Amino acid sequence: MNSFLTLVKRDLLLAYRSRGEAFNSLIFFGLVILLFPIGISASEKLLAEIAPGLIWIAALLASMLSLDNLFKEDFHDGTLEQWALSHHSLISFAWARLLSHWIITALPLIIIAPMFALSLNLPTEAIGVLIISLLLGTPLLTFIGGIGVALTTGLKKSSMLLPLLVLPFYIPVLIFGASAVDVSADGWSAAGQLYILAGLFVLGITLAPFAVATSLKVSVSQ
Amino acid sequence: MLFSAHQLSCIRSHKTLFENVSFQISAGQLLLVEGKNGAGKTSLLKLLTGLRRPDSGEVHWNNLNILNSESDFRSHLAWLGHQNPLKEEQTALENLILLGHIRPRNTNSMISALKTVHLGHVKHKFIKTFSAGMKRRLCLASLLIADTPLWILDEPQAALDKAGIALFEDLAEQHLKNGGMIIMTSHHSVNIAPEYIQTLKLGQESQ
Amino acid sequence: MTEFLHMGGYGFYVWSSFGLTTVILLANIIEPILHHKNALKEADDFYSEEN
Amino acid sequence: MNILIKWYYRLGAPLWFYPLAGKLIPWVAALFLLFLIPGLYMGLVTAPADYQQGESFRIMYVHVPAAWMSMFVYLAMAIAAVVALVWRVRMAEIMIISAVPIGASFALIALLTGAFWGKPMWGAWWVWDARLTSELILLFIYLGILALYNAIEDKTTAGKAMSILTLVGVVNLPIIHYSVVWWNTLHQAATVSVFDKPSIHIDMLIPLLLMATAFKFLFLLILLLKMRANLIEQDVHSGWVKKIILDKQAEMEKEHD
Repeated sequence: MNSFLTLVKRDLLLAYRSRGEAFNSLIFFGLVILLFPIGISASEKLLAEIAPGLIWIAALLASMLSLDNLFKEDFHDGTLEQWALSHHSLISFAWARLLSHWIITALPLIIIAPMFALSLNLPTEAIGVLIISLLLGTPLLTFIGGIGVALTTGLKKSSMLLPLLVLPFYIPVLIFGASAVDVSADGWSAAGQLYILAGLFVLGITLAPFAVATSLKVSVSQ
Repeated sequence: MLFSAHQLSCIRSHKTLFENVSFQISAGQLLLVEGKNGAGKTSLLKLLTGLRRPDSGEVHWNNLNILNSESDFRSHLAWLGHQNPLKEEQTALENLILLGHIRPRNTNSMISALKTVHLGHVKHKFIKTFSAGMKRRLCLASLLIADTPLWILDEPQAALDKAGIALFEDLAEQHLKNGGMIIMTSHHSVNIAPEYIQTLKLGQESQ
Repeated sequence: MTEFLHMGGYGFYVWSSFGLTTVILLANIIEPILHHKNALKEADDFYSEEN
Repeated sequence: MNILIKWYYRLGAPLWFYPLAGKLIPWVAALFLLFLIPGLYMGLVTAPADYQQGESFRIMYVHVPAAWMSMFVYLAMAIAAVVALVWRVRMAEIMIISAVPIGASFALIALLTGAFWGKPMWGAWWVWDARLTSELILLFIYLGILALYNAIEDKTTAGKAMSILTLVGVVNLPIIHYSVVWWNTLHQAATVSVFDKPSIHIDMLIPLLLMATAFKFLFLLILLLKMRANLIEQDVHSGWVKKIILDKQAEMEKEHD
């Protein structure tokens, strides 16, 4: 267990030391949101209507793009091989990496999201539900995405493969996440959507690490 | 303690790298794997560590296949590949602590391990300031703090200067004396007492 | 016969659907046959130049 | 003893499977036609026109079997993935990669015929109907599996990675389907979707079942063809291909002289 904690501590320390990297997903998140009012139209009514879906799609894209280097560095410098051959199971390594990656990239995003929501004049009562839905949804995105990353880590050329593998599995999370915020923006209770999201969350974080560990073993054996 | 391989073969993208490779080593012995580049030395080591399944044949640790979990092979193994599993943004000590978590620890302290590989004076420096030789020596230090009888090393002497190679040879000899086992690949000879050494040739002759 | 082709006014849609299906499924039959043929040819070249 | 079995699975299977598949192919093709011809005839000619949709409902005889097959092929692939990962049977991996193109084609047919069926009935080429949307997502999952397999050079690793992705897919498919159905009810009043099978009169049902069985034999036919091709292509250097090629060459010489 403490090797799990040391790993997480080490990852956070590394992220702290190279701070720039963690901000990239934040900047990307802001940029994507900036595009919509410019691209579509800045009329308040329309923006308020698309705001829930838009914030969720921006968070989904930011999380997916930041996934790419989740295992790549460990694969190339041999750390992955070491952990694959350690007497600890690879699942605890996968868990630690996914958790620290979520803390580094998704947590700051959730903290910033309300500010962007206001800029899209999302009704303020929906902000609370937005944060809860992101708190439940983004770990799910990271864990499911982790499976795709583990499968493609061994590839020489970094291709567009990851989004292709992972986006179909993001769809249920997007459906319930976006509609939770959308429904609460109209003043209805979003409990139903959040419960389902919580259900998916539990299913995701329990099953995904097994798939990630198995996929890492396959990538390491290349 | 017995580590043995039986009729191993490995096929990489349609090419048979090697076939029916068999050997056996026990406590206090070193197996030197020699062969030209591309003869499949690293692939053989991947089979021996269990990172990759052999296309045919089996690897046994105390007569149990290393791939099934009863053999608990991994808690007796220390592996060092071509690359140095170190993070540039960390200090030598931090890296060693991390590497210490991967394998069962023995009683040697980290500081003494760093001193034996002459890195005691730079333990709080970031790795990115280290030379390739220093990084390799840090990896050797990680072997010293592990309580694993079997070392499988892929060109451990790479990037080491003459003093580094001499240091490695002392550590290896020490490990063999304490009843350890080493399997390693190398381009040049290892001048340890010959009675410890067994060599395995890989490449065309063994076909 | 023309009545049959006309399909009560929906001829275009019905025959396009059946046509597309046939084209895609035929492609799925022919492609493996060609794939098999030149795989055999390559194996043949490999073994004939070897011995 | 189990080492022998393992050997048999690993190496013996292609030597035994390849000629057997060769012999089966003509029979499977015959069975496919046996069901296709009456199915088509009854579907297009004898089945009474639907009182509501008129003749355009006949598109159902391709759309529905194709949609069923796109799921059936994926389930077959998922079973093969379990066999490939748990018992390490390489033949199962060859089966998966041979089945992916057909599965994707069935999903594509279901989407296209769905559009052609929706246009006269619904007035729009594409309808965000729950079934069509899940079919579209299924098509993307098929393409993802194909892309992953082709991206990895070493075919044994590619096979393993693909099996894992197939299993991840089969776990997610019901979740995706039901969340899309739920999402659909959110956006559209629950009108009768054009793709609900109209009240099935017996004369309409028989051709549908005939076509569905015909498509299953077609899947088996294409699978056998594709597996034989992949086996030869991947095992070019192994002993059993050499034997087959040399036997062929020997035969050809016998015919010449």
